[in-house]
Amino acid sequence: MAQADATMMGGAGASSGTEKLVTAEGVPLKRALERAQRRRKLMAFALVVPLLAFILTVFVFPIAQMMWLSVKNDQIVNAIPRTLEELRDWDGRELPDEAVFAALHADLMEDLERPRREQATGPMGIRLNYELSAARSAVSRTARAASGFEAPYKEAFIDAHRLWGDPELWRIIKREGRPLTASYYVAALDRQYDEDGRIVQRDENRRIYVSLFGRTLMLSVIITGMTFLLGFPIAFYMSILPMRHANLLMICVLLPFWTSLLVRTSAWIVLLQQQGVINTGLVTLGIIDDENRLSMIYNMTGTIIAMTHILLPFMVLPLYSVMRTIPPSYMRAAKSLGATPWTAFRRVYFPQTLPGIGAGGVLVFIISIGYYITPALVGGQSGRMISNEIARHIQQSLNWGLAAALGTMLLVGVLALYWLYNRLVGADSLKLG
Amino acid sequence: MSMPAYYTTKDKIWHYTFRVICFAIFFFLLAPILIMIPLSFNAQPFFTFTREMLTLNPDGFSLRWYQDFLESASWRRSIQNSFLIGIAATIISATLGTLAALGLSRSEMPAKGLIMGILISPMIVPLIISAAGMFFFFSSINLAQTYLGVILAHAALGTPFVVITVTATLVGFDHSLTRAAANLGASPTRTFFKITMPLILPGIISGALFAFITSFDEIVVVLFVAGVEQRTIPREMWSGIREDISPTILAVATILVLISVALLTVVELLRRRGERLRGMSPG
Amino acid sequence: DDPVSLTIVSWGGAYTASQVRAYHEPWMEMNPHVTIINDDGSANALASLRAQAQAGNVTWDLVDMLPSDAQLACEEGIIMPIDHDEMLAAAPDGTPPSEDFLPGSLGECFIPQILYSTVLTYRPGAFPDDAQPSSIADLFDVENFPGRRALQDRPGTNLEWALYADGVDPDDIYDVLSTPEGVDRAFAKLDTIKDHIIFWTEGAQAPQLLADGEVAFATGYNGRMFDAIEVEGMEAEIIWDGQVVEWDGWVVPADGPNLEAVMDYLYFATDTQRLADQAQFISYGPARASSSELVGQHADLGIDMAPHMPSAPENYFAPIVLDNDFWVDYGDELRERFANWMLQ
Amino acid sequence: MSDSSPDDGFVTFDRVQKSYDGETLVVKDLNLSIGRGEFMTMLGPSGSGKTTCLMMLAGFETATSGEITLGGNPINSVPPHKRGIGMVFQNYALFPHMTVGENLSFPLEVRGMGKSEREQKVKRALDMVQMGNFAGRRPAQLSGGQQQRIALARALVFEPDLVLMDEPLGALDKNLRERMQYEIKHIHESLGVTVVYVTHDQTEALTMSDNVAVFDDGRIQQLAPPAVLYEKPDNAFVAAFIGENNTLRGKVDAIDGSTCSVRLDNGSVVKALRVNVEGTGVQSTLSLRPERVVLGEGAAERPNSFEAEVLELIYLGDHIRVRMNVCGDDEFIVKVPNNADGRDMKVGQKAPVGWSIEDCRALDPS
Amino acid sequence: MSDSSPDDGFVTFDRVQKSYDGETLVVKDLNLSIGRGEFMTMLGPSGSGKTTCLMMLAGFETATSGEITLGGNPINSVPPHKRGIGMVFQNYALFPHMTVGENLSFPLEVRGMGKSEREQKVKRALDMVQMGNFAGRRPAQLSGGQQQRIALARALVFEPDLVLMDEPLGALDKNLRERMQYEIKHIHESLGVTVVYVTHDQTEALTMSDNVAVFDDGRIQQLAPPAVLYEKPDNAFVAAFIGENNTLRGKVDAIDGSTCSVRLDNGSVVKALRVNVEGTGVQSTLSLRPERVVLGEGAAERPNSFEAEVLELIYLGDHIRVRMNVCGDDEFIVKVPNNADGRDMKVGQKAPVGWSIEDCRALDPS
Ligand SMILES: Nc1ncnc2c1ncn2[C@@H]1O[C@H](COP(=O)(O)OP(=O)(O)OP(=O)(O)O)[C@@H](O)[C@H]1O
Ligand SMILES: Nc1ncnc2c1ncn2[C@@H]1O[C@H](COP(=O)(O)OP(=O)(O)OP(=O)(O)O)[C@@H](O)[C@H]1O
Ligand SMILES: [Mg+2]
Ligand SMILES: [Mg+2]
Repeated sequence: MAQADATMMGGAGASSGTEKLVTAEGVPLKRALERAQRRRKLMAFALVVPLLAFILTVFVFPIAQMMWLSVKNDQIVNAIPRTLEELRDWDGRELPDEAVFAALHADLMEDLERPRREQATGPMGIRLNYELSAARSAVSRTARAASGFEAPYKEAFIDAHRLWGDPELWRIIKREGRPLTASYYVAALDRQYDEDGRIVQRDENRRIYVSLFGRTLMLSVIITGMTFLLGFPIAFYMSILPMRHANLLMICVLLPFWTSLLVRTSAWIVLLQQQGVINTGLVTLGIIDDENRLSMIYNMTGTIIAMTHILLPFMVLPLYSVMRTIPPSYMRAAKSLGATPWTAFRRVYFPQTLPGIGAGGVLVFIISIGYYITPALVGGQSGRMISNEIARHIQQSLNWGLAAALGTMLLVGVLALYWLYNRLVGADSLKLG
Repeated sequence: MSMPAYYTTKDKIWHYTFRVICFAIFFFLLAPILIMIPLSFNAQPFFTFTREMLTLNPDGFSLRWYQDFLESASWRRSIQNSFLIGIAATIISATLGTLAALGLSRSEMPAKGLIMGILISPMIVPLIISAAGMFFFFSSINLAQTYLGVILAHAALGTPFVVITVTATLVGFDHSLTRAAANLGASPTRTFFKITMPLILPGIISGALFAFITSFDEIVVVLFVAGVEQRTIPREMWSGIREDISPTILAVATILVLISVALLTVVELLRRRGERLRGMSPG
Repeated sequence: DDPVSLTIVSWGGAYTASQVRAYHEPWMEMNPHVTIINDDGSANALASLRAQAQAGNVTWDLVDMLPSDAQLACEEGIIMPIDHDEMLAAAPDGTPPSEDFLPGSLGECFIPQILYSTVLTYRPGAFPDDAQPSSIADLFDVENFPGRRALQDRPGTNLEWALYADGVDPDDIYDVLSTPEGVDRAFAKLDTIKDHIIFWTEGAQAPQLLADGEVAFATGYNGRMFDAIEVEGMEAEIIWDGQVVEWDGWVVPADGPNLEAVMDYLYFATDTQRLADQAQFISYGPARASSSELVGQHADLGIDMAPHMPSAPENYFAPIVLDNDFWVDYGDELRERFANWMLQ
Repeated sequence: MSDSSPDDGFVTFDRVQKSYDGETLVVKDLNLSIGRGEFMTMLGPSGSGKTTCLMMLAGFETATSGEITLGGNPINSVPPHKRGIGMVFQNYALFPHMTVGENLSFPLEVRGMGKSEREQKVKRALDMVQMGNFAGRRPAQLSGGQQQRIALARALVFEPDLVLMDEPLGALDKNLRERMQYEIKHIHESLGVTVVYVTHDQTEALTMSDNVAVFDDGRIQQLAPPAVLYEKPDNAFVAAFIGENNTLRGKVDAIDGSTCSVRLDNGSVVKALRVNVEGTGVQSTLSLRPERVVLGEGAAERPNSFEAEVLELIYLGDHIRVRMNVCGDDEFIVKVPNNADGRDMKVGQKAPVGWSIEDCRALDPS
Repeated sequence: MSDSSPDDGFVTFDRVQKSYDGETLVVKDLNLSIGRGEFMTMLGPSGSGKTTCLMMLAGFETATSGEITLGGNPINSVPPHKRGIGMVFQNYALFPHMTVGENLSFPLEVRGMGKSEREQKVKRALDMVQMGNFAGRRPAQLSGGQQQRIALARALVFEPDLVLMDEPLGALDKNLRERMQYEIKHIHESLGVTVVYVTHDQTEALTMSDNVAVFDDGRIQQLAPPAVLYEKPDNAFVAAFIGENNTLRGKVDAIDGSTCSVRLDNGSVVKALRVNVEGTGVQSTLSLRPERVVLGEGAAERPNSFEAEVLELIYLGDHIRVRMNVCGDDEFIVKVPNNADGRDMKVGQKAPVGWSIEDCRALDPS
């Protein structure tokens, strides 16, 4: 019978470390292997493709498209191309000269000829108003009257609206007369452009987003901390119970998870408000008196309590699934080595739950940082979060560019956090019971 | 659990304190649900316990909100919508998610980390951003305010749950079983339907339930993407809360909680069955 | 006629219900081939309209919205300009619509329907019988009228009231508010009650907060307050002093799918009788002068509706008429300032 | 073989019983005394209660009744972390988030030992198991055998008087296992520590122990040094469990002092040592080691001698197992050393077999 | 022992190589031919590539280069489910959601066999492994040994010509394992099927196989029937891996035909069989089975004879392992049968040891 003869081998094996490995036929080993693996790779990939394509089209692409809005800026370019041309050499100090006003008049006149749906001055006015209050009425009023203007146009425009005499408006037109802009991001960071085009802080009483981001971050940290404080003991308790009992308690965790968010939020209103169940109970028991009922809702406390409740399952599930897999022999080993139960817990058990804490913490933090409904209902003034502001800009103030800028910043933050988590712990540890 | 003989008084106190703390937390979890159920029988149109209710006077209780709910066409339609959208979205996400999980759990899957990241992004991206993105996108391709639009949106939101649970199930899946099936002469398709699928079914079902609940309880995307025709239960509750806060939503919620309990029981039974099949003793 | 279905967007709840009973039902009786779908998307109507227009896929036929939103939409060209005299019915006495509709209510693309107001309401039980509040100034007087106040979480109404309570004449309020000093003055006044405020967002929250006893004062829409007090028996009183009045009405999306039917509906639904009918179901005042005399009793309660109208003479003694142009121009800036103030 | 002089009673189990569920006793009336410095092995089939005994001793389970003492003092009311017993767990239970050094340092740290002393002791312990260079590694970076050594070092580093080991070598392959057996035995001898060792591998038990307690069904079936266990099993269970064994069944015909005659089912009569036989007429199991059977020349001279047929020859390297038919038993095994004598046997060949009386033990019937 | 007459080449591996990562070869140039009806065992340490070979044969891995044929036809491009090879997996891989009957019926079903025929074949297969009454049970309700039999039955029920078994007995305890070895061997003989069997237990390999391929480091080190493997190892690895072995190291002094003299490090000269020695002056490893060493009387007469000291006695029931110092080697093991002769040895005692030339093989140095 053939015995493995080790003499003639295509360089495979020990001969030299640096030389490329080849198979007996002389094909490089890597390539031969790749050929054999390609089919399997394709098979695996083919299974993922449908979902990947689906998520990319209905989810990733729309978000990318939305993010595009945060830099898209064609309203002014579309409306007054000639004016912008004339403004090119303007120094930005004195009022522009007559030629610019004449060009603006020509632009407005041309716009008036277009069918109403395609008229570009309306959107331009709205766009300019984001930067300067009353700019919208300056544009719309003038556009309506422009057909009656005679040269010299400068006076006519300034007569029609005082803002045309304000170099600030012209600076804005010049600055925003480009197809892409950073000004939404500037605004989202509570900054603005000054007369020289530098980016400076806004008036103190108009700064909101940075502190709102800060508040959102702080609330998310607190909520994550609370869910951890409440989630850890019960996850631990469930993990030391026999399966049967643990699953019963698991239903207690999942039941609120599966009850409508709106209902839970309303229920918290019933419980927490000044005339609510808890306050009334405390008054009846004589713990507090009627005048000093606790205010636990329509403020930060309310947001924290309701959101902690809502997000607690997201902490408990990964924690529990990690704790279940920690064999009891570690604690026993620690005790047999002389550690008190507390030391054994602190030094041996707790560190091993860190992946679960990481998964739960990241999940809760990410969800809470983008939360919207509950803060809107129970947050009052101090419990609102950045998402409420994004929603308001999309739905009410219609400043979609600013909404997109705020959303992009939030998204980038969340993705960075997730990436970090993935690096440190690994996304595979994300489990749900 | 009996306590060992060496426990000191301090140990015993801690032993009981810990349990008390745990039960307090469980109570915290259940409190809103416990409060909601009696209030749904309130005879008054407010969210407060009336004096009659507190004294257990039968006049304080009524079924009027249940009646309200059952008689209201818009509630009925919203229930139909919720189930229609939820089930359709769940079918899409369960199918695509299971397929993807099968691919992802193969060792030769290229760029696993990146793809996994993309696939579970609907769970990671703040809802408001997803909703806004879909709102703009669906408006531009005539999908806004259509059933298809809402279903696709919810399917996208539900897939991460399916991918995660099925992938986790597959980690414990014994791949020598599929090899054994191939070895015994079964084609890959046959192997999937006769061997793999029955064994990972508990994972698929629990992922699908997560996906279903995600759709069933989703409000933000619905607010942005759905039209009046596609109103779901949460959307109906939302207008209830905006318009006039009536205990009807509590009646609806109570009914839904009962459904949840039923579903959870099903999941638990399935899990036990799955473990029995895999030869572990049911815990 | 081919079956047609109209999607009409409004505010939902009791308000939509009043439109259904006053307009939709009688009109559909006359036009059996038409069905009306009610969408309560008015709160975000402008966003949706813009999105629909940009997508070139307009699915809405008729939208109920506020005049400030209508003005923006009109400038963006996403709703139709209206020739009121051409398109709408004259008054029974032949007065053309442009004269019959109350002064200042018509807009380039806007057909007014009702006049509503934001009013101050209080819980009598919160104060001693001999010291009940009666004016906007009392809202800002925490000394004599302690208790929490529920205000809407936006600058509109709140800033106007702050100046009014600070002694500015209702007619001058917007001039003052156009100046930085005026804005500072308004916020300074608001500062005095800041610690006593609970903000509400959604319309139903205000009466709920009053009913739950959470607050002593609440601002709110007068129709909703009427409903809570008269229909559901909530204990509360309305203060008509300084009521902030505003119109609400129809706009027609440009390129809507069923323009002909919409025009027919509008002609019917905005005539003198129909506007008066709506007041049977909700306590908002009709936008036509000729409708006022026809306002009758509440359809279900049988109480006289006239005294509950914002426009009733005994209520209309110190109105502040909301200036939409002002809010369109300065709204963004003031909202930012207000948000900043709330955060402090 | 045992060269320790046990001062009986360093660890004692006194009528200990244990039930987990209140219905069945997992440990039934256990009495056991382990001397200081002794290497004591608990051997038994799966589920016989070995781990349970160890856990009661370590304090992780409480005895349902009875008393356990350590160094003369009852330990029921001493919590596990104060018992000062080292323990090697079956899966090693090395703390995965600590390095090897930190694992070893842990028991010293919780005893409040100073840093330099700790380092010195850790180093000495690592050297003892020849893992001096591995202090910085994590357990996951070690092979099974290396992990095992670290677990051993950790259990010994705080110098306990008593070390418990629960199937510490169960997961290792044969070569590694043998090397580790040797090392453990070596450490036991050089440190003089008392070891209670659990295994279900009889070779391991025989090789390593001073005394072996054979467990079955929650009871100690026999407690004796290895040689006694093998040579003089008290009952059929021990005989069958320890080593290979031929069993012949029959009825006791006659008893003559310490020997007896047993009539097998096919009528042959075998003379055997009377060990566990109540009287004549009862059923008995005869136990006979394969290597004590003489095959071929010399067989006829033994007190028991029969004609046998070779059924199968199994080559095992150092010896050949011969399956034969003896007295109607088809599974009768004889071990023949693999040297000149054994090499030319054939299947079907007839040959005489024989054995002496003292090698054949008449035991209880089961 | 081998009584099959292999028609060479039912299964062949022709210069097969395999790499998983493109960097290291796990199987290096494998040439192997297995005859029809042969019981062929692959034996080797963990990680030596045994499972990989089996998986390539079954079609679950593709060879990186080289060709595998089955019945003369290359099978590289035949998908696993069309190869018609039965396989018993290490963990059995019984389908947990099917009953035993359904498990057995599965391969027949996918072959489109009719119901009644299926039932009949399943019944016959179950009877063959003596599990006729268990058709309705689920795998989880069976013990390890029973599961093993079902796995075997399932691999055989569709009557493949070739059955692969990957450490099928690895998880069973010793007694069960021995019984199953016997049953598998029995079934192989009665069905005449070709078996490729993987194990890392040398006893198992020696007991069961017609031929054993000893694997190490991705190569076949020796392919031979068991007796040849044990008696005449080709190299030091095989000598060390199969059976227990004493190794003595030294330099070749002189070569005399088929024998040679090796001078050990302590100066002693040993005469040995020349097996794998290139010439005089090179290093060599001498390999000597412990049971071939004669201790005490008779030792002096052997061609190699030395004075030795007893260092340790290890009692192992049927024999005693004596660790001695021989020619400066402290780890020299001699096996003494546990009978009258062996019983009265003492540690420290001196005694002569000796062995014959043909029992001592001079191999390559490693
Ligand atoms: N925590 C427990 N709860 C209930 N029964 C238990 C528990 N631990 C062990 N048992 C039961 O007690 C009996 C003895 O178990 P034990 O672990 O002591 O056996 P063992 O001799 O160590 O076996 P093995 O060799 O398999 O480890 C078994 O029947 C087992 O099922
Ligand atoms: N899927 C795989 N990917 C990468 N390397 C692998 C894979 N499977 C096995 N190997 C490597 O190939 C080598 C041979 O593995 P193989 O499983 O064939 O060994 P084996 O002889 O069966 O060992 P054992 O007795 O432990 O089962 C090992 O070094 C192993 O780490
Ligand atoms: Mg055990
Ligand atoms: Mg293997």
